[in-house]
Amino acid sequence: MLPYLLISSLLFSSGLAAALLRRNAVMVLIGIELMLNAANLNFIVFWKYGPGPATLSPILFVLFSIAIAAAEAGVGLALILAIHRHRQTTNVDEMDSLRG
Amino acid sequence: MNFDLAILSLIIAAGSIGAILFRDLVHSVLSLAVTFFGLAGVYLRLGAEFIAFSQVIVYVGAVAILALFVVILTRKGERAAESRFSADRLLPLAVCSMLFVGLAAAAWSSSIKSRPELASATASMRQLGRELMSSYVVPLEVLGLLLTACMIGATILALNDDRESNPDEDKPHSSH
Amino acid sequence: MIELADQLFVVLKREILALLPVAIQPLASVFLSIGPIITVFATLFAVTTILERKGLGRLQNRFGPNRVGPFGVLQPLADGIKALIKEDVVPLRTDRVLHFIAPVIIMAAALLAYSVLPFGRNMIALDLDTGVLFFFAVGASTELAIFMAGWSCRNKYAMLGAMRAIAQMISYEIPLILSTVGVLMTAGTLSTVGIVEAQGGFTGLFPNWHVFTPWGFAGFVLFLIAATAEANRSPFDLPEGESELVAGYFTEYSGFKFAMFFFGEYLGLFAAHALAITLFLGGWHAPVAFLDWVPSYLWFFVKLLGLIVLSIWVRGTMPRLRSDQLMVFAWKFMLPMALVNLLAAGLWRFTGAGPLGWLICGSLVAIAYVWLGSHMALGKPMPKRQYRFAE
Amino acid sequence: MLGTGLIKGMAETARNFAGSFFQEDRLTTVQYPEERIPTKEAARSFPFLVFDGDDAAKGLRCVSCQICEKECPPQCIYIVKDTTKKPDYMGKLQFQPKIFDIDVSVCMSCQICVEVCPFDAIKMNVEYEMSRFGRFEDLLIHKQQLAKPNEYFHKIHPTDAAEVDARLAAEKLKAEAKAKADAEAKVKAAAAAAAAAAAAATATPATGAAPKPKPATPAAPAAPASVDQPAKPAVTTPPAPSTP
Repeated sequence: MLPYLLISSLLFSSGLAAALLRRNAVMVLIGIELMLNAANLNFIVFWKYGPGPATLSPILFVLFSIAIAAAEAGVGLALILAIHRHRQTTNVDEMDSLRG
Repeated sequence: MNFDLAILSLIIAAGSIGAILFRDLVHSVLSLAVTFFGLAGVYLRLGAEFIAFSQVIVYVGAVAILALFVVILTRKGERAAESRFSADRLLPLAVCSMLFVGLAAAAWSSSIKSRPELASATASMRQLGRELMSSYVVPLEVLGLLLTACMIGATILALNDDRESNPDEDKPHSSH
Repeated sequence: MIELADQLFVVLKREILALLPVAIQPLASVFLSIGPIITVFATLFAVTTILERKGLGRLQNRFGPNRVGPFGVLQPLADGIKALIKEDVVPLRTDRVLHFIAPVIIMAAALLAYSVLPFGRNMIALDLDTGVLFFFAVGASTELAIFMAGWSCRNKYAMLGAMRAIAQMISYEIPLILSTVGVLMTAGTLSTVGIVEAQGGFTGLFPNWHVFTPWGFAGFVLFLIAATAEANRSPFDLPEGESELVAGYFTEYSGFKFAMFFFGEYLGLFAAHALAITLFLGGWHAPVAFLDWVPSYLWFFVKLLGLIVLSIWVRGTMPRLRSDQLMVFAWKFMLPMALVNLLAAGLWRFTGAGPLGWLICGSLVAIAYVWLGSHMALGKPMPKRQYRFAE
Repeated sequence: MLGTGLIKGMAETARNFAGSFFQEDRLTTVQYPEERIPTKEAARSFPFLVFDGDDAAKGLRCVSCQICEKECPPQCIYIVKDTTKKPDYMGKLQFQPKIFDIDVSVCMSCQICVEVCPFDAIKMNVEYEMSRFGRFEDLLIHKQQLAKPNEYFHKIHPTDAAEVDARLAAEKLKAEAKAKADAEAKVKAAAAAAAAAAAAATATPATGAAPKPKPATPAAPAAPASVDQPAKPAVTTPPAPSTP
């Protein structure tokens, strides 16, 4: 199961890197998606190699996680669109004012 | 390590690193879609078919496409405005590399890595459905509610309301 | 003898595999499944192009192609040779990788969808537990390819075509999937083979196909409409509306890449039709009991040809929808209709297939149809148009 | 109700489909190389040069006046005058074209050359299959290819050709009458000097412009009544070609 864990740690680190390095809000959101995916992968891996494969909770947890990630992406991207309409920017460094 | 898993790992690694490094946001998002495909492959390999196909439908079919739409709608002609590396990027990069090294070391040194794969662990659709409709029926309903709320919220957020936007700013763009 | 005729290709594959060494048998099995699928559907594509062109001609009181070969039957061959020997023009500022990869992905996705379709008894390349889901997952990845095709060539028409295509495909994917859920609920499985087997047998004269139930019929019609929209086919072909967008997302493609788009589009259409047959029209089952001896794959292809003819007929009849009509139709008619249909399918489970079920489910579907049909904004006069330009 | 329009439309196209196999008149397509729509009499495509008699070199009506060359809007006509005069169709000595080329790729079928020609020498053809294999030389049509007999003109534009023939015959008669009058006047001039002066005053302008162009009025005042009659489409008997 080591390769799977390595993959998921790579995914998590690169997601964090995307969130920290890139200045574009879309990329930040995408970094968060990558981190979520890393967590999902871990769930499945530990289900497959875990003590009790009969229980399906990990699978269902991942299912819910995917659904919530989709919802989050939808709202997040809509927010980015709205901010872009008001501030003409998607750069997270420039979104520094509370007044819209 | 098996051959197919090696290929999948390569795809995922290339995709996720590409997502960070590509200057063009569209390339970044497409590279991310490649990562999602690779992950679906890994899920398939782990015997979670349902998750694998949901992953493709949701992430590739919806999230990546949505991100592409937003990238295209918010870009204003400029391309590759971001510089790839600069001094203030070094710290986050170092942090992320250290995180990866740390996580990998933890996985390497832990005892669970030698645990055998359980061949019996497969999620049949019938079992999944039964679980969803019995033990997890409340989370499922809540999730449905959440998705509906999100859909409405996203629609309202993205809806172009002319009353709210500045009329002076809007005038040159629209003619009635 | 009948048994052998029915299982001819299955037996043939088994015999060929037995001749090969054990080491390469899995690989050979894959190729023995893929090869016939590609061959048969490429042939079907050729047959469909000539059928479509001649059929459309007759629908519009024209002759259609009648020059190449007797009655023009060799026209697809000429088209293919033309596409092969044409110059492959790549615009200067294209994103070359994406431009090259887009038609490949479209073809690959369209072909992948065939792996879960049962063409006959025991004739399926990959019997997945989640076959229907696999089909939709593969369909979702074509959107990405369409985006690549539209975006990579730096052409505004291609970009607009791609945006339209993706918006349309995402909108129609929801009713497409929802209209199948009723079938999945009734059959209790996501496996395509299981769904086909659930439709075996006869009730009186009628076979136990899902299309012969009120919710099944409505679902079938919804599925066909949504599949037509997914395949960007007339009357939903405005992503490639030549009067406004040149050719949509494949404006900048020529030669064989263009042919691949064309081929991929038709393959996608056949796959969607094949899934409609699997879900609603009883798959490879015979429609009448006394014709049970006809090989199962023949029934499948007869039904497939029937649906292809229907799509040609619709294409020859309907004008292209406007962009807002398309969206209104998807969100204000198809989606609620699919949800009501789902409810009807759920009720059918409790009422059974008796007169009561027919009354309740049928009236539910019919009332929803009439109400939604009359309240949809399609018939109302359009408000004054407001134009927004790209910022 | 939603969907009725679709069903109506599909019934209509189904009727078309079935009807196209049984009712021949539904299929309006003309299968071109095998079938052709007969050209209308007023059709025009590309100019040609009319000649009288059997010999294209001798009977060409064109006198190389180069009016058409000057008037042609896209300037697709190229004419080189011959250096020596030869007798034309009326028997008069005229310059004939040594080279008369028209470029198909430039010609726009405007018919202005036909309208300005005072000799009815250039007319519009109805031939429309003019594709050639060469891109440059083959599209330049030379005098030999352009020359078509008067009978051909009669075949493609019967009304027009009859009218032109009537006019030309009338002019010829008039010219002969004038010539006769001239001869008589010469005889008379030898007899009486006073009368000769008066006769010469009327004869000189007539000899100066014997084939006077009158495209609008076909009939000459001195012509006999039988020739004066405007030609009908049915009357296609060409007058005897007037060889010089």
